[in-house]
Amino acid sequence: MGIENIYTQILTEHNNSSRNKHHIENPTAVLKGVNPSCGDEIELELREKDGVIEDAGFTGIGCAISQASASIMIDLIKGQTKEEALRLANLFFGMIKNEVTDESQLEDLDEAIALKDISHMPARVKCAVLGWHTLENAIHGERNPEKS
Amino acid sequence: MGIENIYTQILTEHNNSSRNKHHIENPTAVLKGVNPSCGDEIELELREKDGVIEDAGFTGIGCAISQASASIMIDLIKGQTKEEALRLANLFFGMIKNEVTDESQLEDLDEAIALKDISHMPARVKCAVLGWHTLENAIHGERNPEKS
Amino acid sequence: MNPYLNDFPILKEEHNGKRLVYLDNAATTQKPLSVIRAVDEYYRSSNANPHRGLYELSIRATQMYEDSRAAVREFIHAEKDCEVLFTRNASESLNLVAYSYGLNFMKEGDEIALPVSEHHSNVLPWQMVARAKGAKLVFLYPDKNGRLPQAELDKIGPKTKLVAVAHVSNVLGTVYPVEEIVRRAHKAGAVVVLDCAQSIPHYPVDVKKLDVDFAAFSGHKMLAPMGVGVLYGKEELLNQMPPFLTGGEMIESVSEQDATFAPLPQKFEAGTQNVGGAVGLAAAIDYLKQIGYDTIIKTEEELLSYALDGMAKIPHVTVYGDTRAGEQRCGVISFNVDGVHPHDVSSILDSDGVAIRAGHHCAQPLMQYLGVNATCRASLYFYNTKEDIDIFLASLKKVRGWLGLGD
Amino acid sequence: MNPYLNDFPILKEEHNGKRLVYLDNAATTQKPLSVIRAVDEYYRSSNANPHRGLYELSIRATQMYEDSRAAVREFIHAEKDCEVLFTRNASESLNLVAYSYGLNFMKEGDEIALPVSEHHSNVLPWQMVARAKGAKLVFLYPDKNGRLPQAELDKIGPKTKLVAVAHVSNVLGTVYPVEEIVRRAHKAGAVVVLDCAQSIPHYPVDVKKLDVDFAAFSGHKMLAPMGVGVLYGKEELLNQMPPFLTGGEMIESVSEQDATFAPLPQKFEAGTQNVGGAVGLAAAIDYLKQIGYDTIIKTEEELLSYALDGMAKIPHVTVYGDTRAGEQRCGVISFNVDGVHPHDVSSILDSDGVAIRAGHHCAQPLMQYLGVNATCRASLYFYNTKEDIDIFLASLKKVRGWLGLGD
Ligand SMILES: Cc1ncc(COP(=O)(O)O)c(C=O)c1O
Ligand SMILES: Cc1ncc(COP(=O)(O)O)c(C=O)c1O
Repeated sequence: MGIENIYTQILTEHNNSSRNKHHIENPTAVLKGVNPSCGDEIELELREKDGVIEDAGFTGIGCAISQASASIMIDLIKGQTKEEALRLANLFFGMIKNEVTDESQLEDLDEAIALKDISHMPARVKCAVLGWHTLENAIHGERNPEKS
Repeated sequence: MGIENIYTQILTEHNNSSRNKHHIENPTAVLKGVNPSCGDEIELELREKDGVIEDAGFTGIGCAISQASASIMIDLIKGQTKEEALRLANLFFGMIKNEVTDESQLEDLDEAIALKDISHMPARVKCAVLGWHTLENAIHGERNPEKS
Repeated sequence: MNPYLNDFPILKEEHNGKRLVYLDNAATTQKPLSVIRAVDEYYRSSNANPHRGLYELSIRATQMYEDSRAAVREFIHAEKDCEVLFTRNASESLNLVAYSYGLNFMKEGDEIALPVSEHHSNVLPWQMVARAKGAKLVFLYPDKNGRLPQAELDKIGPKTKLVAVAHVSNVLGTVYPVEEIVRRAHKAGAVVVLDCAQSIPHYPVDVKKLDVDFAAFSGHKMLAPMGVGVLYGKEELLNQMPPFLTGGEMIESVSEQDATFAPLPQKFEAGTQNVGGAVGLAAAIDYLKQIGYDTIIKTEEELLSYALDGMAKIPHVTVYGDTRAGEQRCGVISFNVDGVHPHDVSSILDSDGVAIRAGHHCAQPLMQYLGVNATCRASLYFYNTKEDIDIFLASLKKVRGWLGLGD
Repeated sequence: MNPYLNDFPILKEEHNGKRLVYLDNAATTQKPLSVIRAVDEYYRSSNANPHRGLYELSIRATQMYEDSRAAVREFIHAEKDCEVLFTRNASESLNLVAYSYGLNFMKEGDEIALPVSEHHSNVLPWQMVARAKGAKLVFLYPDKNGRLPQAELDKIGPKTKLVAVAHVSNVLGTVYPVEEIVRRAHKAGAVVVLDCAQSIPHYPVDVKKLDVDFAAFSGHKMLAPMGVGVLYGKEELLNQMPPFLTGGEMIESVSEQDATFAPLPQKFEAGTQNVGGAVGLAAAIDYLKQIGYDTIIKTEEELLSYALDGMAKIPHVTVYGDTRAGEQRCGVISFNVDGVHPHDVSSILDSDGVAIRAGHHCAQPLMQYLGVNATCRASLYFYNTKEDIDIFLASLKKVRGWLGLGD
C-alpha cells in the first residue's frame, strides 16, 4: 500500500471538482451522514421517481476520500433503480472489506475501483463508505430527524 | 518477625481470659470501633468521674490480637486520668508505627509491649490499634450514633 | 511436577525459605508469562491511543483493542462484538448497569431479587437503585448446603424487575442454577444481571445459552492484568440505555449545550481505553483455551475433594456450605477453626507460606445470615497441586496450638 | 544522538523502512522501559489483591499500591494521601466529580463556567449535571491567541458554583491562568475542577499552590500505562461527597438494606484496584523526576519554536491559537493546510512515518467556535528531536502536491 495508489488522478479530480457537490431540485430524500470519529459530515439529496434515482447531489465537508467517493457514487447511481443502487453499494462494501477481490465482479463499480486500496487502510475505510452508507440508509427510508 | 513473637503467652492469656470483656455498671461513654477491612468490632464502655477513668470494659468479636490488645489496654487505663490514657494511647501508636523504639520510653506500656512486633505485620496493625483508637475517640467525646 | 510452574514465576519463588502456596485465587489469580509478555510487547511496539489516530501505529492499537473485544465475544459466546464493553473491573460493570439501566428503567415498587450471598459489588449498586427509585430489595436465602430452595426462587415474581445473581458464590463456591433463574425472571418480565466474576475463570460461560441480559466479570480473576473488566449486555438493552460515563470517544457530535452519542460499544467507553489491559485479557483467554476448561474443572475437582477430605479429619474445623466436591460446587472453601479468629488463622498459615483470606469476603449480608463475623477462605486454581493442599492442611492442624488451645 | 532513544524502544524501530516520528503525544505518550519493567516485575513477583489479604504477598501489593499513592501525592503537592484517588483515566475522574459533587451540591439556576476549548471529557459530564439539576453552562471564549480575555473571566460571577478548566488546552496548547481563575471562583463561592491531563506531562502541577478543589489526569499521557488515572480532591470536599461507584473495598459495613462507607480514599475506590497500573504510574513519576521538568520545558520550547518557525515558512499552512512559542504556550500545534482535509494530511504524513492526529480532538465546541470542522495536530514531548521536526516539515511541504494543488 502506498499513498500513491490512493491519491490517484480520479480521486484528485473528483475531490477538486464540484460536479456533484450541490443541492438538487425537489429532493424526495435528504439524509445526513456523519463519521463521528473524525467529524466528516455529508448530506445526501436524492430525487426518486417510480423507483428510479433521477437526480442526486451532496453537500458537506470531508476528506478527499469521502468527498471523491461520494461524488463517484453519484455518477454511478444516477438513473439507476433503487435496487441497482443497493446492489452497487453492497459491491462497494465488499470491495472495501476486501471480501470481493475478483476484478471482473468489480467491473460495475467503474471509477470507484480506484478506492480499492482503501481496504488496506482501516482508518480511512469509514471515509470511503460514508456516502454509500448514507445512500443505503436513505433508500431504506431513513430521513433527517426533525429539529427539536 | 515470626509468629512466635506475636502469639506470646501474654496475648494468649488475654485472648482466652474474659477479665475485661464484659459490660460495666453505669457507663458514661459507650463507643463502637470497627475495623472494616476485616469485620472486627469491639464496643468499649468507660465510666469516667472527675476526669478519671473509674472502670472500663469491652465486648465484641475480633482476632486474638485485637481482643488481647483491648484487654491489656483496659488493665493499663483503669484508674488513670483521661490525659494519661491519651498519652498512653499515643505512646502505643508510636510503638506500633515503629516511631518510638526506645525501650525505656515504652516502659509505661507494660504488658502492651508484647505487641511491639506487630509493627512488622502491617496487615495486623489495625487489629492492634482498634481498641486504642476507640478509646481515643471516646475520650474526645465521640458516642455511638442514635439508632435511626 | 507441577506442569504450570514454568508459566507462573511467582509460584516458584521462595520467600523466607518457603515456597508460596497461593490459595487466594478467588481474590485474584496469578498471571502466566504469556500474559505478562503480551502486555509488555504491546507497550514496546504498538502503543498508541486507539480509535483516534489515522496513522499506522494507532490503527494497529485499534486493531489489537478490537481483536481483544472479538476474543472476549467468542469466549463468552456473545452474538456481536458491540455487546462486549470493556470496563475497569466487575464492580464498574455492575455499577454501569445500575446507573444506566437501574436508574432509568426501574420505578417505585419494583423488586430487585438477589441471593443474600452476593458480593458487595452486586449488592450496593442495587441498594443505590432501590433508594433512588423506591424499589425494593428481595433477598433469596440458601439452605445449609448453599443451594437456593425452590421456595426461595419463588420470590422471583410479577413485581420482580431485575434479578442480580452470581454464577458462583465467592464464599461458598455454590454454582447457582442460572438457567432456571433466567427462566423465572424472563417469565416475570425481569432482566437478569449475571455476576460471573467467580465462574468464568473455572467454568465455560455461554451468555447466549444462559440467555442472561447482562454479565459482568474481571480480567484479574482469570489470569489477566488488573484494570480491565467486561460487561456483556444484550444489544437491544444497551441500545435503549443512556450512556453512563461521558467524555471523549463515546460521542457522535457535541455542541455547547448538547451531545449525541456514538453507537455501541463506544457509547459506553468514555475516555482513553486500557488497550494494554484488553490485550492482556485476550492473551489470558488464549492461555485458558490452551489448557481447556475440561482440564481445569477436573484438576480443581480433585484438589477440592482432597482438601475437603483432609479438612474433615482436622478437629475443630467447620466448613460452610456444601462439604463435598461435586458439579454444583466450585473450589472455594470457607471455614472456621473453633476458638480462633480467622485473622489469626491467616497469619499463622502465612508464616508457613500459605496465602488464604480471612474476613467477610465482601459478603457481609451472607456473614450475618450464617451468623459469623468472618471466615477463612481457601480458593483453588488449576495451578495448585496436592502438595499445596498438604502444606495447607499441615499448617491448619497447628493453628489451635499456637493459641494455647487443645486438640 | 537522542539521549532518550534507548529508553523508548518503539522510537527506534523501523516500519516500512521508516523510523517512527511520533507527534501524537497529547493523545498518549510512549512508555519508557523503566515503566514497562516495573509493571512486569510487579506481576512476576508481587501480584495480589491489595487491602484484602493478611498474608505477606497481599501486604506487599497493598504497600506498593499505597506507596504509589504517596508518590502521586508528593508529585502534585497534595497535603494528604487520602486526597489522591486512583481512577481508570481522566474521564472517569471528571465523571466522579460530576456524579458525586455535581449531582449533589448543585441546584437549579447555578452556573457552571468553562472555556469553550474544554475536552469533551470536561464538557459532557457538566452537560449531564446541568440537565439533571437545571443548572446552566456558561462558556468562556478565548481570543485569537487562545487567551481568555478579562471580560470572559468576568463571567465567573455570583451564580457560578463550579468552574471546569483545563490547565493546558489539548488543541491550542494555551496555558490557562489557573491561579486567577481560582481566585475569582473562590470569591464567587465556586469550586474549581482542574483538568491537568495536558499539563502534568509537561509542567509541574502544585494543587496546593494553585488551590484548586479537584484535579484530574491520566497516567497514559505521562509515560504510565493505560488504565490508571487520578482524581485529586480536597479532603473536606471528598468527605462531604457520597460515593460514586460502590462495591467491594469501599465499605465500612453492609447490611441487607443499607451500608456505611470506608474513610477516604477507599470510599471512592470500588472493587479490585489496578495495582499494576498504579505501580507503573509511580515508575513514570520517578522517570519524570529524573529528567526534571526544567529539561522537559526547555526541550519542548526549543522544539516548538523550531516547528512553528518552519511551519510559518510553508505556504497555505494556518496555525490556530498563538503562533509563537512562549511561557503561556505548550507544545501542541493545531493547524490546517488550505484545500486539504486534515485526514488527508494525516494519511500523507503517515506515509512518511510521521504520526499526527486529525479530527476534532474531542473538542467540537471549540471547532465550532473556530469555524472549522477539524484540524491537524502535532504534539511534542521531550523525547522528540529537531530531526523529527525536520521530517515532519518536509512531509508537510509535499501535502498539497499529492492532491494536485499548487504551491
Ligand atoms: C485536556 C484533556 N482532558 C481530558 C482528556 C481525557 O483523558 P482520557 O481519555 O485519558 O480519559 C484528554 C485526553 O484525551 C485531554 O487532552
Ligand atoms: C462474585 C464476585 N463479584 C464481583 C467481584 C468484584 O470484582 P472486582 O473487585 O474485580 O470488581 C468479586 C471479586 O472480588 C467477586 O468475587
